[in-house]
Amino acid sequence: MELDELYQSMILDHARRPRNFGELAPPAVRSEGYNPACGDQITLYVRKGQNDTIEELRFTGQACAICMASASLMTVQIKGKPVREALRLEREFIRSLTGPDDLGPALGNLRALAGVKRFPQRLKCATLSWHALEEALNQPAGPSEGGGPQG
Amino acid sequence: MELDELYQSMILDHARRPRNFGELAPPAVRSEGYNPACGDQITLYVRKGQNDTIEELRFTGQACAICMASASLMTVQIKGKPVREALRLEREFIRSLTGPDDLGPALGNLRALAGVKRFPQRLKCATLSWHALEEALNQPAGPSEGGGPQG
Amino acid sequence: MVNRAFLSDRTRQDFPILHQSVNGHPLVYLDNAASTQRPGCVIEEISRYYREDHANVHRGLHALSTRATQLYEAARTRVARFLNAAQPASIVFTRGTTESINLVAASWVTARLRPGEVILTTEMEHHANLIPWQIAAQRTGAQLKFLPVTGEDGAGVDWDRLERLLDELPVRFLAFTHISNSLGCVNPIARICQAAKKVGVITLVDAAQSAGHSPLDVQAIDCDFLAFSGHKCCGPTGIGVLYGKSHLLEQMEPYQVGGEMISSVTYERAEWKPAPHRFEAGTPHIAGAIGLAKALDYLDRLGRPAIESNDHLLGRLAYERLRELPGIRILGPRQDRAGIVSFQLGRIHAHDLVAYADQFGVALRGGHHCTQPLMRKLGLSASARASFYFYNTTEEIDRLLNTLRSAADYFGA
Amino acid sequence: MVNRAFLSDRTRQDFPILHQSVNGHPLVYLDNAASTQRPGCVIEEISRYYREDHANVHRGLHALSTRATQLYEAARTRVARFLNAAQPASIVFTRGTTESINLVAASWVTARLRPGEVILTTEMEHHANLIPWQIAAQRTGAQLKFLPVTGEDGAGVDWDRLERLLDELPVRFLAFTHISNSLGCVNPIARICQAAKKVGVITLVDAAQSAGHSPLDVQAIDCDFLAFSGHKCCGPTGIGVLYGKSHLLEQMEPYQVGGEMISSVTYERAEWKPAPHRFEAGTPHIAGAIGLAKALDYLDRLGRPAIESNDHLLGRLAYERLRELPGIRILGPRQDRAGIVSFQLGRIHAHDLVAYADQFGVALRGGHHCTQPLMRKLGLSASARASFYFYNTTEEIDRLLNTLRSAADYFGA
Ligand SMILES: Cc1ncc(COP(=O)(O)O)c(C=O)c1O
Ligand SMILES: Cc1ncc(COP(=O)(O)O)c(C=O)c1O
Repeated sequence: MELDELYQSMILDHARRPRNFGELAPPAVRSEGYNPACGDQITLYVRKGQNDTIEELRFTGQACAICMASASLMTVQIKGKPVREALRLEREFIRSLTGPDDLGPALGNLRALAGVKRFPQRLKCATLSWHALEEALNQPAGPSEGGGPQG
Repeated sequence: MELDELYQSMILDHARRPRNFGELAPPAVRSEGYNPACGDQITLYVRKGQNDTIEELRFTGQACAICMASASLMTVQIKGKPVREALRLEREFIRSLTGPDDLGPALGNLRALAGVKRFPQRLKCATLSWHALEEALNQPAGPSEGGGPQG
Repeated sequence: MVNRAFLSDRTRQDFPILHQSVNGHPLVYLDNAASTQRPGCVIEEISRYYREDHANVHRGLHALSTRATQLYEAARTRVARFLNAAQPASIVFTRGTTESINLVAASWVTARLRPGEVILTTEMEHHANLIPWQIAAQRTGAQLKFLPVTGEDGAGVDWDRLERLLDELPVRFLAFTHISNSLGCVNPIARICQAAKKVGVITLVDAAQSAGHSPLDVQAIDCDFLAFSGHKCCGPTGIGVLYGKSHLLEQMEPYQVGGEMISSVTYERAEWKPAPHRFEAGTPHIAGAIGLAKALDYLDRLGRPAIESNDHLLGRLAYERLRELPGIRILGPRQDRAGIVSFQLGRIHAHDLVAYADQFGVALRGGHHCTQPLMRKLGLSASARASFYFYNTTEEIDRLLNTLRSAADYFGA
Repeated sequence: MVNRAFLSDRTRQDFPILHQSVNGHPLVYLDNAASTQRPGCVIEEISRYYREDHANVHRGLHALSTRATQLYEAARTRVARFLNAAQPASIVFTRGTTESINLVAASWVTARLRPGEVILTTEMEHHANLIPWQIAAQRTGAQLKFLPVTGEDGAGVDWDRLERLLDELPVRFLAFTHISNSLGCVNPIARICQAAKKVGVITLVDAAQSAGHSPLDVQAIDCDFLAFSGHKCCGPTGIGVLYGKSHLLEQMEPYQVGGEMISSVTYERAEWKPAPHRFEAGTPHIAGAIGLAKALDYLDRLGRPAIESNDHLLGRLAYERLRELPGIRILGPRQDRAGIVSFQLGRIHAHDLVAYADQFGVALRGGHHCTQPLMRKLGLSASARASFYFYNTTEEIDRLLNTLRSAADYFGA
């Protein structure tokens, strides 16, 4: 069934048991992804480490399986990676979902989302967490909790 | 030809040589009839006499043949008649043009406008001068010219 | 219920679109609250008009223009009869419910309300009957107040509170929906309008979900304004109606300006025609009005009382069957519901459910149904919705149920 | 001219409505400036859409809704291509030219102009491109100024005066028509927009009479806004277009509010989607947009350069033939005219002439053509108008001339 392409077992698994689900306290940066048309809502928490890596990454939210799985897969895929690498992955991911090419091996498990190509109305669901990531990475770090110098 | 019903020879004659064409000086009352949709424009001048008769009645204007002829025929028909009689004629005329009945003998030469019944888009042309008449008859007399007491 | 003849027996063959396969399954169209389908006679009338009679209206003296004008004005008279309006001049053609409400918001409410006065509405309104009042309130300094939706699952508004509210607040204007497009509840419009009228409050009824579903008699209801959309009652897209009491329409300034709505124009200023033409600037959607008239003929041949009970029967049946599903949460009241059923199935997001159902030919809607604040209040970001019209069958409810059961398995809800 | 193949040879059979008798004579439809007719393929596409694909757009995830949305957005892309707009997001669907202009008047001009600033337009504008600016001027305290129409019979505007006027007056906004619907003159839009742009003046082109008649390239013209109506270029009624430069549309507040145009809503306030959806509140005229796209396909298959020269040829031929009639007064320029010829024949009132012509199957328009102030300026209360499209033939011009000759006899002009 065509639907199984969209909802590959890995998608259903990540949607049911999202990885890295939860909040992070400041100074982690927080950003929101919201698709009002369908009600998908994701909150992303990102803490950068040394050398501009993504040290820690979590999310919460209420969203459809595609959106949840995409967020979950994203966190797994980019945790610990350099920011530059994460942004490169984002571009690659969005480009392959919207363009003629297949999702290449560089995308790893994200390839489970390939079925979205045949369901263009779900594109926004698949990319919501990535847009939130980009926004988070463009923010300055939030104030650190508990006594760090305010500046 | 159906058109000849609309443009009976009497209509064409009155349109080409309108009777009672011209202005009247105050204290004659003046009223305007204007149909912006087609540009028909009539100015009516009415002077009442004793016993509430329509002593004198003239008109000027630029309008289609139906409108001109209707105004011309109207002036001929009601000049010298009591106001009450003129208003009765107006009601009768409009009622027969818009209702199921034929135009009766009481309408005299106005019956030349019977063809309008088959051209409902021309109804406004045929009735414009009558609406102006009603308005004129409802107005108080204008100030008399040249030294009459101003009231 | 078993022996009852549903209207679908008589009507289904009139709707060409219903007889198709979607993803290999016969289409089950349950998205009627978003837009209904059209019978062949409406589609054919639009074609016929373009093939035989089209010309611009009002301005012409030639045969086609006369015919087009007569058909267009006859459509207005037809709508007046459909609503039992006292006169055709009370009927303004618009693009749809949204434009009708925007027109009233601009030409009546914004022009008349003063700071501190109240626009009253409910918590269940469609965005079309909410945002125009937000803007009107901002522009005038009036306050926008809400009759709350009660009950955990949104049973409806407690209308018994209306009279007290009308006494307590400086309400000038009351706008509310007849049938809620997300809760499926039916509001007692005549009673509401009566209460408002007693204290001189002007009323607007959003009849988007009820025109073509229930009998509507604007004189009996005694509303001041009423709005609906053609595409939600078997008519063409791009055409809708604003009914307004004539004495109100006559007092209102035009909404859009241009040709067809003026009586005279100089380079400096313009004067308006009387209503309804004052509110119809520019070339109107002639084919839309004519197609709508045909749709109303079709509906009235079926009979709106019959359509209403058929709707309610299907709505009730769907409600009771859905209740059997484990983990389901159904919005709206249990009693007195129209043919609209919104629900949340376990933890399955509405989007997934709708995408799943579509693979089996079942067309549902998923989302906030243009009632975002209500969904938020009910703790939902989205819900799924099945909405029925007279051409739907009980077999289609079976198909819906089977599909939802297998979705629950699939997504492991 | 004799050997030239007119487009009517290839197109006339595509238009079902043209093949009928009116009052016992074959129809000669010369009222194209009021509304054109539609080819069968457009009528069929509307039917096909309703029979196969209709559902509400944007909000749905099921197959019909996806198809309807794709067709609707493809229509937007089609219009963008028709105008050579840089992106589809510059295309807003409206009811027609009138609504497009009202939208700009409300959301750009009224929102931005200050007292004393100038809205500049011409004396030849259609009411749709005049009254909205009168109202905007009243609301903002701006002044409305006019480029005069020159010549006894209204030859056109002397555009050489534009640059000086732009220098002298605090002009913010310039609105003008591409082709005059009563004079038939063609304004040099690219030159005008360039002059305006040089001094930072925002421009709106009323392309109601030119879309579908002439090539239009909004990037080459470099106008800020451009408006046209579907029904005047082979499309359905109730659909029109506003083109706007994206950076302007993005700055503008919405015109109507409701569903489909919001990004998020609470009970208190709403946020808007980006353009163009911000300007399309409520369910749009889906079938209208799809039908319009089909019409544009049809026109571009014929080729707009070919349509334009065909128009001009017919217009010129009609002009020269009409000049032979004793007592005729023809409005507009002798050179560079589109396929629109307005005239006054002796002392025959336009109404009588049009009614007479109709008896012989010839459809003309008579009246002020929604340009009352211009008619007044030219000393006319009305005029008759023959307007051509590519399906008209030279034989029809013969029929027109014969009819006018016999009318002159009949009314003894
Ligand atoms: C030049 C011009 N502008 C505007 C309009 C108004 O177009 P619509 O009535 O389709 O809104 C017309 C047509 O009547 C026109 O000829
Ligand atoms: C209750 C209600 N009001 C208003 C609307 C808006 O109608 P339209 O989109 O046709 O303008 C809808 C439909 O979406 C509705 O359900």
